[in-house]
Parts: sequence; C-alpha cells; structure tokens
Amino acid sequence: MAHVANLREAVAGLVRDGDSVALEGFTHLIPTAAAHEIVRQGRRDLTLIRMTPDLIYDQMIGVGCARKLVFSWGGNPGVGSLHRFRDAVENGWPQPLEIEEHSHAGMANRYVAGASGLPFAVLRGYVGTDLPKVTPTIAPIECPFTGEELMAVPALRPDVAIIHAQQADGRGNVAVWGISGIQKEAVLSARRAIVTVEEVVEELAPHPFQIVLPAVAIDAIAVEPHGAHPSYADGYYDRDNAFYEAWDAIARDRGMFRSWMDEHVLGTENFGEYLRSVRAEGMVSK
Amino acid sequence: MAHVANLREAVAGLVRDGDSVALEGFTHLIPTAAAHEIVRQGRRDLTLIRMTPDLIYDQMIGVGCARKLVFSWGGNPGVGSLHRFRDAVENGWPQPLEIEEHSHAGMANRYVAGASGLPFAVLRGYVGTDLPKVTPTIAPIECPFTGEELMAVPALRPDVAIIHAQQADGRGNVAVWGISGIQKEAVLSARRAIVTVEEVVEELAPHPFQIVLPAVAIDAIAVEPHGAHPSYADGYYDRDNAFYEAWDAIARDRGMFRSWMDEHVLGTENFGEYLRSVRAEGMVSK
Amino acid sequence: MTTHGEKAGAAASYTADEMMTVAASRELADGAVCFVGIGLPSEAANLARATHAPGCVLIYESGTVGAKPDVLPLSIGDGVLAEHADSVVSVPEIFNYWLQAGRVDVGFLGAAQVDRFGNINTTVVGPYESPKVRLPGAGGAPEIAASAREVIIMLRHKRRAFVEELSFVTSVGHGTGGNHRAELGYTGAGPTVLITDLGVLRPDPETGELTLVALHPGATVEQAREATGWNLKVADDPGSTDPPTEGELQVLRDLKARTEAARRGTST
Amino acid sequence: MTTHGEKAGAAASYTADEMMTVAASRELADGAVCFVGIGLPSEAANLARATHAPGCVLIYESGTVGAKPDVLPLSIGDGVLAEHADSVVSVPEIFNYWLQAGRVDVGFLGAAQVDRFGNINTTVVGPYESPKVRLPGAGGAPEIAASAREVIIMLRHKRRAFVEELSFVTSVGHGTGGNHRAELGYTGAGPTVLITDLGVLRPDPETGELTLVALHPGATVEQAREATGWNLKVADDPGSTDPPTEGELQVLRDLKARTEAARRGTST
Repeated sequence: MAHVANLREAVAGLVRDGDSVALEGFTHLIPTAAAHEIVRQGRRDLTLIRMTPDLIYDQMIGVGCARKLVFSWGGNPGVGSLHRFRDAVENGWPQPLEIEEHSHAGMANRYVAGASGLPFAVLRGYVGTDLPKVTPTIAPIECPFTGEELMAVPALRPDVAIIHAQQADGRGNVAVWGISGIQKEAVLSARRAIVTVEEVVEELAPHPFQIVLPAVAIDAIAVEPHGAHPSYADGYYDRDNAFYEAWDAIARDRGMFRSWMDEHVLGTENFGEYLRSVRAEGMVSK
Repeated sequence: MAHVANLREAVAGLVRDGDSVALEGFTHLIPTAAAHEIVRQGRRDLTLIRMTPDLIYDQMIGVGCARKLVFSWGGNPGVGSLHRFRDAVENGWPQPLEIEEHSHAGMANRYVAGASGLPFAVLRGYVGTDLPKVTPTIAPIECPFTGEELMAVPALRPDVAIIHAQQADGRGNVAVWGISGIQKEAVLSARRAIVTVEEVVEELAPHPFQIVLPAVAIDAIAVEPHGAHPSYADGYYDRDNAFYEAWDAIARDRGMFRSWMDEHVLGTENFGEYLRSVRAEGMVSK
Repeated sequence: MTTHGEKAGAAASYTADEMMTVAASRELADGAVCFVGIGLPSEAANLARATHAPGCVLIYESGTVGAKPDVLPLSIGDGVLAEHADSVVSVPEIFNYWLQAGRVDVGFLGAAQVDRFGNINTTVVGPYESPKVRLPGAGGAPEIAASAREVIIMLRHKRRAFVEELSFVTSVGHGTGGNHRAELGYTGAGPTVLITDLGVLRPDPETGELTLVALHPGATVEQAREATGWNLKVADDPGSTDPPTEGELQVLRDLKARTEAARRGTST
Repeated sequence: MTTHGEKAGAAASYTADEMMTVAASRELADGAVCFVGIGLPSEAANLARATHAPGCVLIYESGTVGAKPDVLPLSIGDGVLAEHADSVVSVPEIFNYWLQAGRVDVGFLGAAQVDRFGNINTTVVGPYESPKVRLPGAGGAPEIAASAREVIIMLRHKRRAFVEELSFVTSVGHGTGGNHRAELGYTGAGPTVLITDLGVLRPDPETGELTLVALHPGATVEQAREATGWNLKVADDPGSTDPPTEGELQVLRDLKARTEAARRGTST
C-alpha cells in the first residue's frame, strides 16, 4: 500500500544492487529525480529495463550503475544519439553493457504479460528480421486453433518499477494524464513500485485521458516537483528542449560527462538542489 | 469512420441475418434501444455474443432472433434467472439455442485477442473445471520459455459490435465513463461497430474513468436518449430497478412474454415510443 | 425466522442470515484485497469494511478497485461501485492485471452447489446437454477460485446445495482432495472457509475435506448433518460462533435499509 | 542548398529537403489512417493534413490517435500530440488494438539504411556484437513495416544509407524480393514507395526491387545512381515530380517556423 516517503528513503529501501529496474516514461513524465537518486546512492549491477532509454539511462550507464540494458529504442528524443549508451556498447566504457533488444511491440507485450501474471505474450512480429538471431527471448508459438505461427516473448517482471506522475491523492492513488505510455503496465508488472509526483492533492479531478493507479499497487510515493525535468509534465511544465540539445555535447565527451554528473547530480543532495544547480547554468527553460 | 445515422438505418445497413453480434455492457450502458431495433427488424439466426447476457438477450432469444449464444454469465442482474434463456436451453423454446460457454476471464481475453488481431489469447484458468469438457474452444498451450502449461481461447471477431455510450462529439468520437466493462474491446474486435449515445456534444469534457473510442473505429452513431433502459447511464439516469424485478414475472410465462414484446417492442415504431409505452405502465422510474 | 442472542454485548435478536453475514464479514482482515461476488459476499465484505476492516480494498469484476459503496450494489456493475472507487479499469484489466497477477488476497464467492472439497457449481443442475435447471454460469468464479490467495464461500446450508456430487464443476476448490489442487497448478490456497447459516466449515489440512468446526448460536450438529448431502465431517469439539454484536447488527441493518430504499428506485 | 522552381504555380525557390517532404506528403490519401514516425515522416504527414488530407488520422506510437499538432512534435510523445487528439491510449493498445489489428492504412517510416528491397536497418552499422555505430534500435518500426497496409519510407539519398547489404535487418520490406514478404506471412503490401531528396522509388511489381520511377526537378539519374550503394534500377522513362506549389511550401515553412519557435523553448 502506498505511503508518502521521501525519495531518498524510498530508493534506499526498495532499490538494491543487482536489481532489475524499469524507470518508464514515453518522452512524457520521465522519472529523472528517481534516476538521479539511484545514481547518488551508487547502485551497481542493475539490469535497466525501458522501452525508450533516454538521458537518464545515458546517465546511469555512464556512471556505471548498469550491467545490462533491456530495451527497444535508445536515443536522445528529437536530438540524436545517446553517447554514453553508445560508448558502453561500442567501447565497453565505463564497463561492458549486456543488451537484450526487442521492438516496441515486443517490449510492450512483455510488460503486459508481466502485469497479467503470465509467463509470456504473443504477437505478430519479428518474422524475417535479424532480431531473433541476436535476442534469445523471442520464440515461435503455434495457435492451437488455427495452426498459425506467431511469436512469443517472455514476461517482464522487474524487481522495481519507477514512474513519475502528475498527482497522488490523500489515499495514495496516483493520476497520470495525457500520454501515459507504458507506465501502468510497468508498475503492475513489477514486484515493487515507486512513484514520484508533482504534488499531492486531496482529491483527484478528472483530466483528459487520465489513468489512476490505485494506492494498493504502489509501495512508495515521493513528492518531487519538476521531477521529470528535462521532459514535460502535462499540466505542469513543458519540455526543456534546450537541455536535450545541450546534453548531446555534454554526453559526447567522457570527461565532460563525468564533471557534469559530479557537479549537478553527485554533487547535489537532492533533486531540488539539482534543479537550482542546472538553473544557475540557464539550462532549465522554466 | 463514424457517421451519425438513425438507429433504424444503422441496424438495417450493418446487422444481417446470420451475423455474430455482440451487444455489450457490464450492467452499465446496456444497448437496449439497439437490441429492440434488431427485434423489430426481425433478424434471425444470429449468434449472440456477450459476457453477461441479461434482459435484452432474454428478449432476443425469446422472440427467436438467436441460433447460438456465446457467453459467460446469463442472468437478470440482482434479481435471478433469465426465463427465456432458460426455456430455450432447457426446453428448446421457441427454438433450440446452441451455447458456447466460457468464464468471464476467458471471454474478456477472447475479445482482447480479437481486438489485437491475434487468433488466440492465453490465460490461467479452466484447469480442473468441467468447462473444457463441454466447450471445445478451450485448449492447452505451453510456454515456449518456461514449459508451463496454460490455457488458450480463440479470438472473438463479431461481425457487429453494438454498445451504448454517454456521448459522442462533433467528430464522432465516443465517450464512455464510469464502468466501461468490455465495451472498448468489443468495438475494436468487431468488423462493424454501432454506438448509440445519450447525446452529441460539441466537445467531450473529461469525466472520471473516461475512455474515448475514436471516430475511425465506429461505423455508425445513433442518438437514443435513455437508450440503456432499464440499466443506467452514469451522469444521465439511474437503474430502473423496478423494471428488472418486473421482468422476472413477465419473462416467466411464454404468453405474457409474447404479449409484452408485441405491445412494447414490436408494437412500437422506435425506442422513444417504447419508453412512452412502458412509462404508461409505470415501469420507468425516472 | 429464528432469533438468537444471549451473550453480553451480543445483539438481542437476529436472524440466521444476519449471523451468516456477520460471521463471514469477520473472516476478512483489515487491509486485505478482496475480490467480491454480488449478493451475500458483497453484503459481508461491505459489513467488514464498515466495521473492523476499513482498509480492505474491495474489487468487483466490473472493474472497480477500492469500491466504497454507501449502499449495497444492486448489480455487479452498479454505479455506486464506481462513485468513490480508487480506480475503475476495464474488465480485461481486472481479470488479468489484478486477479490473475496475484494481487487479490481473498476471493469472496457464493455458489449454487458445493461439494465436500469446496468445489463449486453455478452452471447446471442435471446433465449439461439437457439440464433440469440452467444456472447463470461461470462468470468470474473459476478464476477467482483459481487465483485469489484464499477463498471464502458463503452458502445457506441446504441438502440440495451441499451435494455428494456436483452436476458440473464450474470452479475448483480442493479438487478431489489431498494435494489435488496443487497438482492442478493452482498457487492459491483455495477455499479456506465455508460460512453457512448454521455454522463454519474449514478444510481438513490433510484431506481438504470441509469440516464443521463451529456452530452458530442455536444451531446443532444434527441440523447441519441433515442439511448436508454428504456424510458431514464434524470437528471433535466444534466451537461456537460469537453472536453478532449490537454494533455489527446495527451497521448491517442500516446498510440493508439504505439499500432497500435505493432499490425501490426513487433516488435520482 | 540547391534551389529549384520553374513550373507555373510552382514555388520560386525551395530546397531538396522541402521537395522530399512535399513529395512524401502527397502520397498520403485523405482519410487514411497513418502510423507516423518522428522526424521527416511526421513533417510530411502533418503537411498532408494541413493541405490535401485534412481527414487523415495520424497515429503516433506514444498512443495518440487522430493527433492534430499545431507544431511538429519534438519527440514521439510530445504534449502537442495529445492536446487535440481524438483519443490517447496506452502503448500496448496502440500496438495491439490499432497496428497489429490491421487498423492502419499507411505506415510512414524513416530509416538509417535501406536495401534494394526496402528492408530497413535502424540497429547497428557493422557487426552486432561489436558495432561500428550503435543506432537507436527497432522502436515501433518492425511492426509498422509488418502490419500497416502499406509503408512509405523517407530517406535522404546517400551511398552509405542506400546499401547493397544491410548490417542488420530491423524491419522487413520485401525481404529477399519476389514473393518473400508474403511467404513470411505478412498481409500488408510492404513499402510501396521510397521518397528521397532526389526522386521517387517504387517496388517492381514482380521482383519487389525498388526502382527509380521519378526524379525531382533538377535531379538526374546519374546523381541517384551515385548516391545508391547498389546497381540502381531505373524505369525506362522516369517521370518528373511536380515541384512544390506556393501553397504547399507556405504551409510547410509556417509549420517549421512555428516548430522552431517552440523548440527554442520559451513557450509555457
């Protein structure tokens, strides 16, 4: 059952070295505050799971949190490459990164299977591509009624799922509106779930295309205003596009990356300080 | 793409003798107006699909529209038996009714598979029950990764799905709020879809737990105020509980059933007249 | 209508149905996630929520999670279930993401017939192809019985309901007994209690056979045997159910009175 | 920056990229349901919606159906996609209920590399285990290429992008040509057109090999051959693309100017 905690406690209590961790978000509501806290607490050997690894996974990979990445599209959305991700895959820096690669449809259905308590999901896809050659977690399966051959993928059951949402109510129910991506399935597929929110309100109001995750599905809620920076939170703030563009240069160089992380993430106590620190450099639009 | 039609035209154009037809609703937003129109137009040999066949399927079975019923729970919700359904199964009156029987979880997943363009769905269930002995559309399937045995059920692909919703907007997008049951999957699993609505509004406003079915998924929309009677439409009217209770006595007797249908459904031109007709007998609470 | 009531703090007078509902409500622990069937289970679960288990999370198969109805729902998809719910989700989600995924602690079921191993029939009486009575069917019960961590069954004690052999196994309890349920691959414990209007039955830990372990005040072992279609196993020293307290009974009667007013359908 | 423009009604001056976007936008029929990739495809699809195809239904993999962005989305899950959308659904729904179910008429894709049969690589350049360039990966492309009724690809004509052999087949076009795509069990037609900044390629109806069937104004067959890593097949009498009209160009430039203003990030 959800309880409102501070993020440091939530991460300390629920994210362990060696865990498989899914910090989800489909370019909206990226859980940056939580990712930074994992970096600050120096977690190691994580299996990072995500459909769309972006800046926060670039950061976690670059500082050496990750042993493995399970994913379907890794990039700086709207800008280009993830240089830390590429450096890990292409050059094994700072350490080798095992990868398990799927398509979006495959990853989405793996979460659905996990959230459904099933060992696998079935989809039309992968046939004729090179993905089954490099990804062992893809296998053919036959329809017992029609004989048709389809593809199966195993369920994802992360040890921990972490998402950022707009609001929680007083009972610990969590509201996400606008684009909600794979957030619901990520939370429900995981053994433990942490949600950071923009704010806690007494009662949730209806918003367009809102989903509500009941309190009983969540282990800890932490209030982290602007916690999805540099992505956006529908109803709260816009994407900090300048930051995404600036990240390209920061992440391109190992030294520059390290000193940036040291200054803004490892050198700050919490996400509020991080925001002040990057704002001082004019990197937060709003 | 959705166009606003009248219900008579929509049923005439989209529901054919011999079709498989899913009129869905999980005790909320039952598409009664559409069911009556099918009765008035004298459709025959229908395969009726529904998780929770209730009064409207009792009526359709009782007047002889149906050849077969695919279902998981058939009753007068909160009251008791469906006497016309029972008479058809127990005594073959007015004609034999073939049945294909699943659990709710099985039916729900059959719709999901249909909506997903897959030939089958997988679930945990049925094992050790007598359902697989009497229902051929249940088959074991093995997980290609773990070797675990689960059950498969074939997709439902109704020729026509019909639901009742609260609102459509000017573009033909349809809003359902409150309990939305299996309505989305029923519409998306079907080859053709008809939606009756309480009203057309210029722009949809957010409501708690609302889903929006895009216009492109719907073939015809017809405005039928109070069209879910005797069930309820969240935000519009309550359940007419007296009607559900009265139906028990009406449906228990073949003759009484027939004369009731003759008077209120077959003897009226449209749903507005039906409402006036039953109101005259004090059978609509509101 | 039989009435009872002797103990201190106990209600002066109550019906056997009230005793059954109260006894069932006491089985629900506070904070438990409970998948609730309509009718008696819904009555007992809401009594529990209004008394000792305010933190229980009631799930109905229509898709409501954390339902908090102020009157008893007239149907499984009643509007009162959605009104103050924590969330409302689709029917596939409630069965897949909540029940099948193992998020439900307690499944609360009624039945038409039950056998000595807590298997349930809600499909037909008589042969399937030419039934004597066609019942509503499976609904959500098979998967509730399969996937909830434990199952509570409520059923009025009658010989035609407590049968030697079910016409149809709709939902699996302890199967043919012993290890059978686990051998079928079910991870949940199955029926851990059957509450009737006469007493309380629990499965024998070895054989899985339902055993009368407690009698409600005024009920006798002979009554229970007579109302059971198999040779009923009775605990060596069956206990006695505490009668409803004044508080329990007041809350239950208020709930039913509000429900009856709503059922008459004059509210808007 | 090369500029063109001679025909009556045609724009006085435009870039090769603008020609490419305009040519691609013309491929989208009004009313079509189009699954749109980010970048060039999104630009072309929104140009189509703002010109000749106001009734097209744009789907983005983030879950927006009937998106009507007034500026080009900066990312696949940009807020402008949800703002005026007909509906926003979850990512599993968009892939299962919309794409896989066959509700998408046109898939609109970019690529890192393409081969003569319209197969696409967005995974790696070089060996998979030790890549020269690690690309972003599959994303939604494999299933878009698989399940859309037809696929439009946009890619700037460059020798390192138009390759004899892909390092990795991420998404299937016409496979190894001929009937191969159908033999793989795909029902959609696959890539029906590849729009470049030099011209238009369409698959040979027999072999499935991409054939240069039209050149944009000013471009030559030689340029196209030089920018293609395989021995490019050219139609006997390649046509000439109509240059952008003033209207098309105005709408495109306005769209891009609004987008650039938003990208600078001063809006709230």
